[in-house]
Amino acid sequence: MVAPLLFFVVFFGYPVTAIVGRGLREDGVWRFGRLTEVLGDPGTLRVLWFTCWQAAASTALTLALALPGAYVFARLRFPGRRVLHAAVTVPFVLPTVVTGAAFLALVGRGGVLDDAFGVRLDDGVWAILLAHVFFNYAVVVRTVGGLWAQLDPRQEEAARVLGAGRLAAWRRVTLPALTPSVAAAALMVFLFTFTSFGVIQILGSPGRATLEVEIYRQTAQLLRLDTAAVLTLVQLAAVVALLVTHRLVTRRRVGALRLVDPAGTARPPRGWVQWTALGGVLATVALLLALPLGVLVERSLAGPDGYGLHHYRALAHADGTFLVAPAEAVGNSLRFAAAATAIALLVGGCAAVALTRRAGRLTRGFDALLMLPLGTSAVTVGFGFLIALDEPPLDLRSSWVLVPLAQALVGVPFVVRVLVPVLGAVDERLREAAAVLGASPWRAWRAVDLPLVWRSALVAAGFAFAVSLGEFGATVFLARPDEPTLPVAVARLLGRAGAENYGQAMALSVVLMLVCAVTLLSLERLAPSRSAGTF
Amino acid sequence: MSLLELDGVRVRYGARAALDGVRLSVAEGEVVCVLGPSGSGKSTLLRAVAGLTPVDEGAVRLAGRDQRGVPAHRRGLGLMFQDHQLFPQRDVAGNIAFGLRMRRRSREEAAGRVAELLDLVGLPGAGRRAVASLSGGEQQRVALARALAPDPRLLMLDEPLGQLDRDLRERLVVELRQLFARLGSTVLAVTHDQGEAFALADRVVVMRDGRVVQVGAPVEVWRRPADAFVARFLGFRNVTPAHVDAEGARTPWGALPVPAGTAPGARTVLVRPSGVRLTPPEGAPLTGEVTARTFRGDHVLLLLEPGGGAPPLEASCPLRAAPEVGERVGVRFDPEEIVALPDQLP
Amino acid sequence: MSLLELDGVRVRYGARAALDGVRLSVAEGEVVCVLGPSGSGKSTLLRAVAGLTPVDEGAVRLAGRDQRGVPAHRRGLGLMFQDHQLFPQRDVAGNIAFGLRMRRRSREEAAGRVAELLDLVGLPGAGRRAVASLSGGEQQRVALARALAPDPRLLMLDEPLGQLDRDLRERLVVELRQLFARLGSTVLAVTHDQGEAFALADRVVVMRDGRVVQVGAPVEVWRRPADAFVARFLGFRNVTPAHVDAEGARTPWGALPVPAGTAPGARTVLVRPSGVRLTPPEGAPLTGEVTARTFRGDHVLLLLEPGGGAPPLEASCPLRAAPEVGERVGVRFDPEEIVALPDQLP
Amino acid sequence: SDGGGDEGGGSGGDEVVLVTHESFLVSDAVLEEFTEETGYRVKLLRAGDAGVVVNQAVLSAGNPQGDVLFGVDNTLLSRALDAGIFTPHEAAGLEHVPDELRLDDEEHRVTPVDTGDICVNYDRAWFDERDLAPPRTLQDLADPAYADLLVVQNAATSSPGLGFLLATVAAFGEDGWGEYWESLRENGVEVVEGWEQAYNERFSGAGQGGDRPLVVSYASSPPAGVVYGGDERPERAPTGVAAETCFRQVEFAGLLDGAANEEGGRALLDFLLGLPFQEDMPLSMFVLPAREDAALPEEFARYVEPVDEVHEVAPEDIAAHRDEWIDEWTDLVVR
Ligand SMILES: Nc1ncnc2c1ncn2[C@@H]1O[C@H](COP(=O)(O)OP(=O)(O)OP(=O)(O)O)[C@@H](O)[C@H]1O
Ligand SMILES: Nc1ncnc2c1ncn2[C@@H]1O[C@H](COP(=O)(O)OP(=O)(O)OP(=O)(O)O)[C@@H](O)[C@H]1O
Ligand SMILES: Cc1ncc(C[n+]2csc(CCO)c2C)c(N)n1
Ligand SMILES: [Mg+2]
Ligand SMILES: [Mg+2]
Repeated sequence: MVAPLLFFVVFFGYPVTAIVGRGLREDGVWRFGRLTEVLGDPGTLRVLWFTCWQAAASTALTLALALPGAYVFARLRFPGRRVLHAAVTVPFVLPTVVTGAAFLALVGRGGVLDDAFGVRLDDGVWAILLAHVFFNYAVVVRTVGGLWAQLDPRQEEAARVLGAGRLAAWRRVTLPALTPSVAAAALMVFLFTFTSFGVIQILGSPGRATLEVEIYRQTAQLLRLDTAAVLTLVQLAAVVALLVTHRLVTRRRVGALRLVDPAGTARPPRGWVQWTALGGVLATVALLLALPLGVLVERSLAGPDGYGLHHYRALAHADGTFLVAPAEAVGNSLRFAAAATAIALLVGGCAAVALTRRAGRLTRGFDALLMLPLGTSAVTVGFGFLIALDEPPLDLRSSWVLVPLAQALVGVPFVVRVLVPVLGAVDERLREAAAVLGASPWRAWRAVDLPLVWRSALVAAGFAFAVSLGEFGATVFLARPDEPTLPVAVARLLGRAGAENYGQAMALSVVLMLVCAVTLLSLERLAPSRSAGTF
Repeated sequence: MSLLELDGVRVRYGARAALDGVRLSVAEGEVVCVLGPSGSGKSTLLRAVAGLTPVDEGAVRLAGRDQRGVPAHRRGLGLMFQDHQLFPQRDVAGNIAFGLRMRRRSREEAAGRVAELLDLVGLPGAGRRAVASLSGGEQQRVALARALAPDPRLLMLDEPLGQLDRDLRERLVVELRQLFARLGSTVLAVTHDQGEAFALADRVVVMRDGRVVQVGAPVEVWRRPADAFVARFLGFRNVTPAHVDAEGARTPWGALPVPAGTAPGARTVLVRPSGVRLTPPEGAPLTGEVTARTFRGDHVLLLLEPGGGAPPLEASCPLRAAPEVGERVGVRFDPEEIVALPDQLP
Repeated sequence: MSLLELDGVRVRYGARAALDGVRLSVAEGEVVCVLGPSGSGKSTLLRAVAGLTPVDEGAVRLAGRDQRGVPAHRRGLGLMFQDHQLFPQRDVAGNIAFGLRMRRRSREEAAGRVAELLDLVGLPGAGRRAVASLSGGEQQRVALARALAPDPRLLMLDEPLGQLDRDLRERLVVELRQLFARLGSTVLAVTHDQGEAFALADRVVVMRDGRVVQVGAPVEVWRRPADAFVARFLGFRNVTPAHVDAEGARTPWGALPVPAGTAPGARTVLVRPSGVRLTPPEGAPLTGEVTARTFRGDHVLLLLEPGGGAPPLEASCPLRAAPEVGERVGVRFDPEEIVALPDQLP
Repeated sequence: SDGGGDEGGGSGGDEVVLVTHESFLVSDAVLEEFTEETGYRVKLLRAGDAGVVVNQAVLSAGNPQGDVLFGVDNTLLSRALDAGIFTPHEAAGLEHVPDELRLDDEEHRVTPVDTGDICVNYDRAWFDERDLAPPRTLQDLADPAYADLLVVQNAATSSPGLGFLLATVAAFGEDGWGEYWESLRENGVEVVEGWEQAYNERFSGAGQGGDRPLVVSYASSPPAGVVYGGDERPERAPTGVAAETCFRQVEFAGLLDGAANEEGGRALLDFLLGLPFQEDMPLSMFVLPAREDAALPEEFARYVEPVDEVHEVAPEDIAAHRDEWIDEWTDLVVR
């Protein structure tokens, strides 16, 4: 617990305190007066209100659309399941600029929907909500599905033979078992949408700002650190309130669950309910996820002389104005993402183990603390790093590790949230069984917990990886040597006029998609074979 | 009319068939026990009837209606799982009341029934306990209560009393028997305890490798096991091939008397342990050395080694009269306890 | 020297004590079976010895060394859980080999041992199967094999054969008995099957409500249960308070003959069912109506209602001679099968 | 390349650290030339857009991340100067820079490096098809003939957006610009968040499916569109610039106060104003060199339409009113 705590304090608590202090302290005196001033501003309240309700609506919509997905991916076996499972995570890593474009092409003016039905969603809030679903579908599918696949299906069967219909059995038996992971997913989706930045900028009319956008504006554009500090505090307070709610929901500790080998729980679909579920989910995925991605692919292939790989070929060589070939960004991205994933897994894994082993008041508070980075503006963290980590021995401002560190801040909560429900569900008696067979606690952990959480750890790793692969907001504030990551390279290309640049940006986005999908797929293949004897 | 009918039911796991053409019918109000070695498909049978395991071939009919495509919760039956599958998130009362709540019984009604059932299974007042804090046997009783609670038209129990001590089990068998009689319940119960099967069942079904090898009233099955397998499964060790003719059955133990009217020919013959009577060794047609003595509570089971290539013989005798290991005893056979097996399903 | 010693061990769950001052010792190489009703603390006893449940009071000593503070994995013992707790993500062989691998046995050695044990438990070739695809009894056998594999200095088994059919159980009991004898294993096994306990154990321990109420050789315990509770627990129904004097024991069933030398006074008297002999009703000192007939495989258990306020009597008689329900029979008692209980721990 | 985790606060030795924004680009050859000439290797630190870079520099005043900052423009200049983050340095070659770009000529804390004009661009083909003359002036944009055609950026978050707002402030005065924007709004102006979206998604001239033929962008956008538009070199660029709608942006560089490698920093500033860099800039960043004597590439000569007159706001006025104007503009146009 010490390591994650240290990590958290040094790389989150300290920088954020520093930047808030910079805004609210003058000559060593705290000016809390600003608090009431800013909070009294109707503009602030409007922003706060919009931020909250769109996040709540996005979360609800995401859960409603993605829980069937979690079910289908966890419990049904159908051709292409693995590939699709990796594919739904792809949106998560795409730069919002790029996906925003794709989304607009579909639901915006002159988009597919407009052409076909005269429906436009770009000026309502619907586009924002749908985009939020698009980005966070995988969060629910993966966190919830990861546990779901391991729940013993016979629990539900027991309910069925007691007269519970499919839905009732699910609601009364499976859902309670899933509650911690559903709550975790909901929490994360809420936090992501609560702090939504890019989506709001692209799809929201400029009148619709979230706190995050406002903090960005106040900090990065206007350098009004006092206002930004107040807003940051408001955001933190909201997140804390949220975490308390989350705690209340999941307080009733669900005891050990009977976890089984996920390989044995998936079955080919049977009966109209399952076929409908599968069809519905495939349709959702196709409409909501595949179509926008398809638009990207289409655009990346549209060259000056018809469709072709023109833009992809152009990516391969540096054209002089770029210091590196955009294709090299793939390597950079992978390296940063791997480092960030390693840090997140290490820190988050330690934290998750500590959290499930000890359940004191202190650790619970710590649990909440770890979630705070998700609810903190990237610009706050970025600027905080800048003014806090500027003295040796911690002058990391120009060091490359700052990028994975910042990305890991977002990855750690993921790892914790994904692992805690599963670790909490591992039956203590399995560890005992290992102990009486002579396994030390560490070996028992390796033998019992690790294989059971392995899948979830992979899920978590996939997320940490995807987060850092696609991270742009925080990365962009951190001064860094000339090693553009994929999203940065995409942004550079988009920042210039010309069909070539645009096409290459799309092609590079597709590359980003593929890198993400391939990595996640190979991560999934890392599942340990049902082991014989050793580990 | 029969409430449950299985017609050539086959369930395959990969290449192996866990149920292989099972034909069976259970009449309304009947209590049928399924017996069979571990892995013979008993649980699979119940699961197939419940609609939890898809049937690859054949039909399951309930009250005459084919159940293909009918989901588990609409079959209106109850199943107590072998490993209980209690809901860990619910307390004891919550588990027991589950089926009632699913049938929209009022909360009060459910509470009353829960209390009643807790009394029945010997756990009065345990309603608020967490299921994880129960002992193994206590969990089993809660699972039993949960299955009993909604009074399903067909109740299926998978080893309902396996983890209980004899005293409690016997008491429960009696009470269940009365309960079923009172309610007219139709019951299909798996058990590995023959005493339980005999005490509870109107009929028993013996399974082997996914097939039904014998069906009949308990006394009948015990009196005339269908074949050597059933006989051995029922615990009889003295089973041997024999040639029956007018003088009796020729076996490795010599010529045995058989009940009058036994058809001649090559047969399998079973000698119940109680049919092996011990005599002083002098002048006995067959003698054997006692090689093992197993204390059986009520009596002692002896293993006799007759020598001369003949297989060992199992004999039961009262505790007081039991010879010691190593003693040599004479053997006389009681024709009443000798059966030539039909070796064919009746 | 005794390998395991428990000295006033107390384990509390909230206000209730699951173990309440348990004193027990198990000698090296001894096989001890723990009997007791459901919830009497048998599993808790094993868990306390294994170091899985903290002991609130008293000491657990292994080979003379107090185990306080010694973690489970350093106690060098084995425990088979009542609900198996197989590792779901390992296959059968992986489960069985686990303890061996923890003891750093080579892969080949482990593989050999796994095959051997799979043969023993009747699952040859099942090594690569997923544990979730096993039947209940198959899982239990894998759990047993897993516990046996590392040959721990003290092996504890919690209902090791409870889900197996009689045939397999009897075979396994014999093989385990031989195995333990060969290896000189020290074993502490929980069972609810008295036959199993009698067949397996050098000594049995009877528990009640967290306390040990009787310890002794199986025959001894069966012959002279310590008190009415033990007698009832062993399945005897004919237990009654009585006054013993020179003429015998005065009981609600009349004066019963008692073995010579029984100390006079207020005592609890047990009449074994086999000591209740049926006679024609004419001229019998006590008659009763047969109210139930339970078929017990080997014999029939009758419930007789003597009437006149006397409690029902249980009688055992051979199948052939059994009267029908409703018949009236006379009763004669066999003094050899009547015991005046010590009513005090020996 | 290895980022090196240990050096902060600029660096001594042979490395000189240039702190700049995400859009900064330079040809490899040019940087190599600098290294050959001076022995210093340039390390680039890029952190977000220009606003972010300046604000970060302000926050780390005295203990800077690098030696030289490039990318502070005239809309942000006063904030940087007020924070005192620069050490004066008079770069060689400054004499070739026109006076109107030399905004800190007394103290030389910053050196003008490039300039670019933020103007309304139009889609030539769109107007040709309709036989409609493209707009020329700001006033034209409020004409109902051009209703629903213009897309602009959010002035609060995008620098071309802010530049265009400043152009209108200059043109209509402090009291008049609000009215003008009201008429724009009535004429159906669309506001989007950033340049990328406005140009790539909404502007019909970018060929990505947009349907608005007028967009706020740069005077250098047409040549960029041609250079990155494929292999053909058309007669005229497919997009044009409304010549009287422009606001002139000037980008400056300065030596950061507290630089670890001050000498290297001075050399780098000189180099930024040197001809090799100045002549490389147009085709890498699509801006105009600050030096009058820098030769323009052929594409610029051919496709950049001369912008004779630009709307200007004094840096002091920008400093004094920027935030206020943005807030007013937001209230007026966005809400
Ligand atoms: N974790 C616990 N919390 C509270 N009570 C418990 C807990 N574990 C066991 N008990 C109680 O302690 C008593 C003894 O339990 P134990 O499991 O030792 O019984 P047992 O003799 O093994 O019974 P069985 O034969 O049914 O398995 C039971 O009444 C049980 O309910
Ligand atoms: N999911 C499965 N996959 C493969 N084989 C299975 C599966 N479930 C059961 N089997 C096999 O089918 C056979 C019958 O299993 P079943 O559970 O019906 O046996 P059972 O008669 O209930 O045995 P027990 O008395 O041990 O519980 C067994 O050999 C078992 O290994
Ligand atoms: C033709 C052309 N137009 C725009 C940009 C770049 N750009 C677009 S917006 C912006 C400021 C940040 O919002 C910059 C620098 C370019 N490089 N080339
Ligand atoms: Mg079974
Ligand atoms: Mg137990």
